[in-house]
Amino acid sequence: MKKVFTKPKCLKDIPFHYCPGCGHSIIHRLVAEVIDELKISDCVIGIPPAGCAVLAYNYFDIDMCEAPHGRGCAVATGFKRAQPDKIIFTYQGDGDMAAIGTAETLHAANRGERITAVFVNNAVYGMTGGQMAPTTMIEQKTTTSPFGRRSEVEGYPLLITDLIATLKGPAYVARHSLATPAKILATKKSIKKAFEVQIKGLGFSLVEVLSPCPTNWKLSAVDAYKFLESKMEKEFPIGVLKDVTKRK
Amino acid sequence: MKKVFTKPKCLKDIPFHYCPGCGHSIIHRLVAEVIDELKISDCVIGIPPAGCAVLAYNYFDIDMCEAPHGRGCAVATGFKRAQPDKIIFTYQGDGDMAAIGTAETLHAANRGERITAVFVNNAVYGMTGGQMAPTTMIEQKTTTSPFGRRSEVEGYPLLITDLIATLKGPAYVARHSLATPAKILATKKSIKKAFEVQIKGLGFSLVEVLSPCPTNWKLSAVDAYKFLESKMEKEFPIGVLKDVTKRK
Amino acid sequence: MLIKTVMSGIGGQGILFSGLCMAWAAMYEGHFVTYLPSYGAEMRGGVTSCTIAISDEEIASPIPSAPDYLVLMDNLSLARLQSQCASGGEVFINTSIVSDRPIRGDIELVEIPVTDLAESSIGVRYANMIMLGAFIGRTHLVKASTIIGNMDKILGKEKARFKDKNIEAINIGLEYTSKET
Amino acid sequence: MLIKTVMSGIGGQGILFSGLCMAWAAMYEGHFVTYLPSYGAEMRGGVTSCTIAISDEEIASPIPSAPDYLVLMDNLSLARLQSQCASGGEVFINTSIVSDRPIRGDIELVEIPVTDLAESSIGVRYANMIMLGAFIGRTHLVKASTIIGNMDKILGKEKARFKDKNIEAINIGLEYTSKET
Amino acid sequence: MALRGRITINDNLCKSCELCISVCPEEAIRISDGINYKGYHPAEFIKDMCRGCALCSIVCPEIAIEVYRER
Amino acid sequence: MALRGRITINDNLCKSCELCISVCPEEAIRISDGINYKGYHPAEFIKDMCRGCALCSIVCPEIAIEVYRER
Amino acid sequence: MKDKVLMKGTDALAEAAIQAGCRCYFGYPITPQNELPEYMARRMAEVGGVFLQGESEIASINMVLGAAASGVRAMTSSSSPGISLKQEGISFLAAMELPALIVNIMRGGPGLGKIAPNQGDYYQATRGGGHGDYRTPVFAPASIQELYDITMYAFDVADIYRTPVMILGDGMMGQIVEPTICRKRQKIDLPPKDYILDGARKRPSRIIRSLILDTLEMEEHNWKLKRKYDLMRGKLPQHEEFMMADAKLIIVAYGTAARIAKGAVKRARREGLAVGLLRPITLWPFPTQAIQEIAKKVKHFLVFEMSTGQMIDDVLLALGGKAECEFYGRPGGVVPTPMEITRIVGRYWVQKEILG
Amino acid sequence: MKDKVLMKGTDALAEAAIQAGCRCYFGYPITPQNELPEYMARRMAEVGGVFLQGESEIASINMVLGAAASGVRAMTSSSSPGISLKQEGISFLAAMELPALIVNIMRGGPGLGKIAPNQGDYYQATRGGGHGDYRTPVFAPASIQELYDITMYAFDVADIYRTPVMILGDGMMGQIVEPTICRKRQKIDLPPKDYILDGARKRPSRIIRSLILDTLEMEEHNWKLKRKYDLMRGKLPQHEEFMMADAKLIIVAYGTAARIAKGAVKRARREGLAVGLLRPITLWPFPTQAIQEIAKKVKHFLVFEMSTGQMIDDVLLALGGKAECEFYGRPGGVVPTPMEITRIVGRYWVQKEILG
Ligand SMILES: Cc1ncc(C[n+]2csc(CCOP(=O)(O)OP(=O)(O)O)c2C)c(N)n1
Ligand SMILES: Cc1ncc(C[n+]2csc(CCOP(=O)(O)OP(=O)(O)O)c2C)c(N)n1
Ligand code: SF4
Ligand code: SF4
Ligand code: SF4
Ligand code: SF4
Repeated sequence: MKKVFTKPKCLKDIPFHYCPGCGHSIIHRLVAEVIDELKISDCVIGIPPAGCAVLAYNYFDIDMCEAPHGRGCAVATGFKRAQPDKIIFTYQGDGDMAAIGTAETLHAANRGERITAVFVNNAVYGMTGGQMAPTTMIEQKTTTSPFGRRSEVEGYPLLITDLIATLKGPAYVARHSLATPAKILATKKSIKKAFEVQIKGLGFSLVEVLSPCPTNWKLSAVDAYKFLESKMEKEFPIGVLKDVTKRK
Repeated sequence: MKKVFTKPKCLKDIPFHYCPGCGHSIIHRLVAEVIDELKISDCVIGIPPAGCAVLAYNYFDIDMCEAPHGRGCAVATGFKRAQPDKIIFTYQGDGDMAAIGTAETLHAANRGERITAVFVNNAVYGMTGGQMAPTTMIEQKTTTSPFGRRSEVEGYPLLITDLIATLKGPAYVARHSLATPAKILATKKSIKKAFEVQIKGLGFSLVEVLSPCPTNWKLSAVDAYKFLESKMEKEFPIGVLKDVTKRK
Repeated sequence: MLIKTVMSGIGGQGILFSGLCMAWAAMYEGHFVTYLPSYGAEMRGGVTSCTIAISDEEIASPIPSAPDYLVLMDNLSLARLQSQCASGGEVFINTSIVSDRPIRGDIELVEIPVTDLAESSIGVRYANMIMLGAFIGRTHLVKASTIIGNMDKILGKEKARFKDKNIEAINIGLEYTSKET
Repeated sequence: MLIKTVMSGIGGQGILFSGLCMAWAAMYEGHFVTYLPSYGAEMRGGVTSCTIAISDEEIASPIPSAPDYLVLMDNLSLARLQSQCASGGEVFINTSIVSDRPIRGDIELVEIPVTDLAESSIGVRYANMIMLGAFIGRTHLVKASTIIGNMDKILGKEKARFKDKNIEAINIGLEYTSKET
Repeated sequence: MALRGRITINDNLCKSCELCISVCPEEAIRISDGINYKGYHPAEFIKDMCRGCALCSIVCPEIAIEVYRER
Repeated sequence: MALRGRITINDNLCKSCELCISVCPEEAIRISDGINYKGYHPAEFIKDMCRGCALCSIVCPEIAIEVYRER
Repeated sequence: MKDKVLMKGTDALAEAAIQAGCRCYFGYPITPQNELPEYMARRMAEVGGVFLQGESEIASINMVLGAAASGVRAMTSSSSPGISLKQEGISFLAAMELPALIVNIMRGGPGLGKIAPNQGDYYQATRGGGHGDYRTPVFAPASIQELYDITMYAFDVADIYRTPVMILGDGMMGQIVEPTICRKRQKIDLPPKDYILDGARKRPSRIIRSLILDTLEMEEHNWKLKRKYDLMRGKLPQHEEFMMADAKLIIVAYGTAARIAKGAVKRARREGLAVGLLRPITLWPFPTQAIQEIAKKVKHFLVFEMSTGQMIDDVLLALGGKAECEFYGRPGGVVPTPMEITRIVGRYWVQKEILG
Repeated sequence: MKDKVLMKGTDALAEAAIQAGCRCYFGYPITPQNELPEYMARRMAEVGGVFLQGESEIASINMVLGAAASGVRAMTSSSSPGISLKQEGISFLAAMELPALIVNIMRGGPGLGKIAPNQGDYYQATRGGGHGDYRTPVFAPASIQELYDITMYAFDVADIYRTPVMILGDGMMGQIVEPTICRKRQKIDLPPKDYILDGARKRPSRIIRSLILDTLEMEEHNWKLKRKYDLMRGKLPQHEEFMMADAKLIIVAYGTAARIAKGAVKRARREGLAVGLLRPITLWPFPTQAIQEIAKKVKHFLVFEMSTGQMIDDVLLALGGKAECEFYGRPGGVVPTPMEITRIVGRYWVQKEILG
């Protein structure tokens, strides 16, 4: 029989430290597959976040540079401006990208930095123990919104991807979900597209991925994936929000 | 004869330090007139920016508290949460609000903080000597874009007001211009509306005012006002972008 | 005298609460006491543990250095902690789950199948409290009655409904050791 | 000997450039020199000034403390600076614009209608350079020929086209003082 | 007939930006020869053709203009 | 007839999240009684009803599953 | 005994703040102090106060600024990298003379470092990590009871001197659980808050600012702050002395390191070494006088820090060459045992031939 | 003579950076250093380098981080409040051992303060205003030529020691114009940049990080940094001595304050007072040894700062009680005259009955 599925080459042989059912490891794999397929492992530089994926550099067999929490897009800008021929991507959680990193993210997008952002939206702060994130949904309970998020007090979930899609600098902006195998495959296609857009020098690209955090959602892994589809995709509609390659 | 126009009461009798023809002093007057008309001078607290208007507290005869550059909306949040019955407004330039203060501005707006932001867009950093602002227009020369702003390098002007208008938290968002007496009067009406929306507790309100900086545009005052109409209003279309009072 | 106990298990086994009960009791009995939950990496999952230090004078260091007692609910805990135990210390093991055994010869082993005991009585969730009962039944570091008498306070309002089951579990543990020893 | 000159005018009158020319010349003539533009508030507009310190040894402080010479292009400059002048110092005044006069009796006044001179010759924009010519013509702090000979370098490529007019203006100033004194 | 009006311009506040002049429909304002203490040539009111429309005061950044109108 | 396939599950990587089970159209995976070193009951491949559709491997967060397919 | 409860450091701090009347908490998550905002999220709702998770540390400290200028007792908390981000804000609070509490539950550094206990932020806390000539009182408790009591006191200090104050806890102080008596607030006379902004009703309008364009006014403002700091230097220093009466060698240590040192002192005493402990409770102002007093009799000092050496500067400054002083450090999240410190003391004792 | 040009401080610094091979500048406007980015905006275009105005100081320092990790000489500049905002980033650079230049043209503080020259950020610069146990070499030039030369040298120091370095200029150093020779870069042997990230082509992949979860590894990292700092303490200190040979009183001052002090020394000498000047050029590492040498003969020191007193700590630490030391300060943007300092010297002379 032929092997039809195995670990991507640019992932090291190290077990993930993520919780059972966590989406981070799936997204790691998708990014790694894209790097393999595009044959860019020798010219790609990844910027992991402060967040559950802070140790991503332990898994990827590529050059990687930590960034202070939220500053991924600024660090990536430094890399890209210094080495325009390299492929630079950030990997960021919702706290990282849409709270503390709001300014860095929006301005890099607006400048059309030729970088790719993989934005993992799990609606909570995973690493620090499940606090409210900018993307936490109304009525969702977290350790810092123990009564559920209230729109009058904490405001509505922030759809930073939608904001970014309204700017002129980005070339490709999409939102996906890990809820089903088909959606996982679609996510990968989109991530690939985002890297291709960078390789072509078209501008900023970003793929938001709705991803489960079973631990902090206090759900079983299987239920967490169901929650992705039944709740998160309602609040954060999936689809391609901007694609300059389509316009031409 | 009857006096039909004189200085608003909540402005002190101190000459402005602004350059000849600067829009800041006009906007100060408009805000002051609104405060007078709404009779809120004894319960309003203003937050001037770091920017040319840093000394606004010298002119207004109301309580005012300086904020670090860009943090006006965060300081205002602190005030409003501590004293929900007071009327809080920030006065911010484009650098203050749309560059260093991007995160604070967007998140306060998104939370629907019941505060009012008066956002003075003069397309440059005035106070520090005319550097490029997030709102500087393509091809506009500034001291840090000596060859004119290039979209491929510095990105396109950032329309933060438009971003804010897409959020759920804001109740009233508008953009105006000082280009003509009629537009000045419209600006005032809008600022009044923004304060009223706050008084009613409807959410965040923001009025962007396109305002001339003759000094750094290197234009005469009269030409600067023409430039407002001929150039800035093209890039930054004026109008009410969001008004929840209209929807009901 | 300073006595340190480290209790360790997989997150969710409730071992942190067992440790906390002991700390409360020590306090009520007038000892100096510190309780330190383990300080893992920032990620979730895996082993959690706590250190309870009980003494008749101020406690210098709350950290799990050379504990006199180890209470281990799973294999990983055993693997990680056995080397740290003070020479001559006692290691309590949940034999229902822990398949390995310590390799050191200078420590005493106490084997209790708490998960099995729990399963066959009030439910697996209370294995940790059975272990606590068994542990204090044997070590007498604190009195079971102190814990039981103060269970209300320890649990607080939110978890008050678990009071009876917890007490029952402690008693099962106590009984087990009294039979065994 | 340390000699300090403060030149001051309304922004746009070009007085900063006049000061800079003198500083370049002092450097070329082998003196120690510092040039310090005024350090206003962060806002634009209003009076700008510069301090040129020339010395035959290292210059300690470049700030405008007790200047030996004042060169004043407008009323506000006079109002602000007259009190700072060293006793016995000289004050050069653009009488075309400055209507006030110093109230101090211990300083010498040199009156030159440079704006008028400029208007009637090469244009108001060069009043500052006429003042410079007049100033060095009288004080001999540096040689006019040093400035004129190095005008290329001082102006740099971008402003090279103003070379001739600047030189002309200096000469007008020189001439004026040679006539007057 | 248009309403008759009158303005006063505070010399010491005026910064000579000429905005009032640019908006006055009656050309009733001009820059004076005099110089104020700040070094500006202040605007001056010239004729009594003023309608009292107050446009000048609306644009004046220095609030240097007060406007009076009949009735 | 569906393509016939086969999977291998790496016991030591599996965290017992049951996602593979939830997506397998043939119910070819279950949780085993055994316990791995991390303390999880790993998933195991039960029958050779596998289509080789690879859905399990796509969802497996631990990359614990390899998939083989005939032809 | 019966009013004692077991409390975790972060919870005790939060509860003490509530008891002290703190009604505005703004903060951003960071380990190892997350239980503090989480406690506040629940507790502020009960007391009708404000809990708001800011979008960042910078937003949070500036929200504190707004609340403090409103006259409300306000605080924020974070850990090392987050505290670095607050430096501009702290400098503003100091300049504007606004009272506020800033809690730093230190972790290992520099950079992301490590979440284990560490004392690497001593310089930042005591020397004003922000720009300009300012200081903030810094408290370093060593038990949960002290943490509780000091938190309440810190708010008073902030109000009395109109200054931001800092509680500097190493990670251990945040995580440890100890018996604590949750005392109620003792009302003391505090100066009226006549600077706050609450709308200029029946009084002239006020401003709060830090920009001072006039040079002499600015200089005077700096000297005014300096005089305030000198006043605090006279009044605030606190320290604990342990077995110092007959000691020939004094260990100086704070926070968790001091607890371990105390254990080491007891051990050393058992071995017949006359060792004592001086534990600074205020890190700024530093108990300089206390050290100078002791240095009149004792000629050997050992500074122990969970860092590569920062407080040692303050001890040396206090000693001014009047006694010998060695350093022992364990950075990077290592919490050594009392035994280890006893060994170090023993070695020092022999090397320097201190007479038992 | 003929290759001298008149240069403003900010321009000289920028040009020296370009000459030193700096090809990435990221910064955010703030007075009084705006001419520096403005110069860079024009000049980087000529040399094919990168000039980018960041959206904030924080973005800028993190762009520097990315460029430095790319192996490019990179820098940022700001003034006091902006430097406070960069503290987290500087701590990361130090932890990751990345070379970079950070320029602080100090203004008055705390808070917004004042844009006049001031020396209130000495502590922040020399004690690591960010979190964790790190130091950055800090240079404090006192003339434009020195500013130029030191800027070039600073990049070498950054590369040799893999560390962020800081140039600390008071506002005067940024604004003043002086004759300067724009020297070309002297190529020296630098260690290979074998840590940079440029794509794992024909080599194993690399990571740059500051999070170290293993306690012993973290401790070792801290000690490794400490050893590096000790190495720098041995090699880097620089100072200028002026009229010290026969001096009975030594003024210690840096930057603009040192220039004024030099003027004061000359005046004092004219009045027959044997006064000398020691000007630290490196503030960290501090010229401690030099001071200790001098303290063997001279028993009177006067520290003069344009602040309420910060460097005085380092002088006292160096002296260790071996000489008397007084302080004179002018904070808030006041630049005193040499005459004023001479008066202070005179007073001190008489009070202490120093024998002429
Ligand atoms: C300056 C700073 N502030 C806060 C933190 C603590 N911190 C680490 S990760 C994180 C957020 C994690 O949430 P998210 O970005 O959504 O990623 P996730 O862990 O959910 O994948 C926070 C607040 C930090 N490391 N640095
Ligand atoms: C933290 C910080 N960074 C930078 C500055 C310097 N600064 C003061 S105002 C300003 C921007 C001014 O531009 P803008 O906000 O557009 O207002 P304007 O002056 O044009 O009205 C800057 C960068 C500062 N004061 N603080
Ligand atoms: S906490 Fe959530 S996001 Fe983090 S590893 Fe666990 S499941 Fe994944
Ligand atoms: S610089 Fe521009 S914005 Fe500032 S006062 Fe002058 S005209 Fe107004
Ligand atoms: S608009 Fe006002 S400031 Fe401008 S010229 Fe007229 S009166 Fe003077
Ligand atoms: S999806 Fe993977 S980790 Fe989850 S149960 Fe199946 S094999 Fe195990």
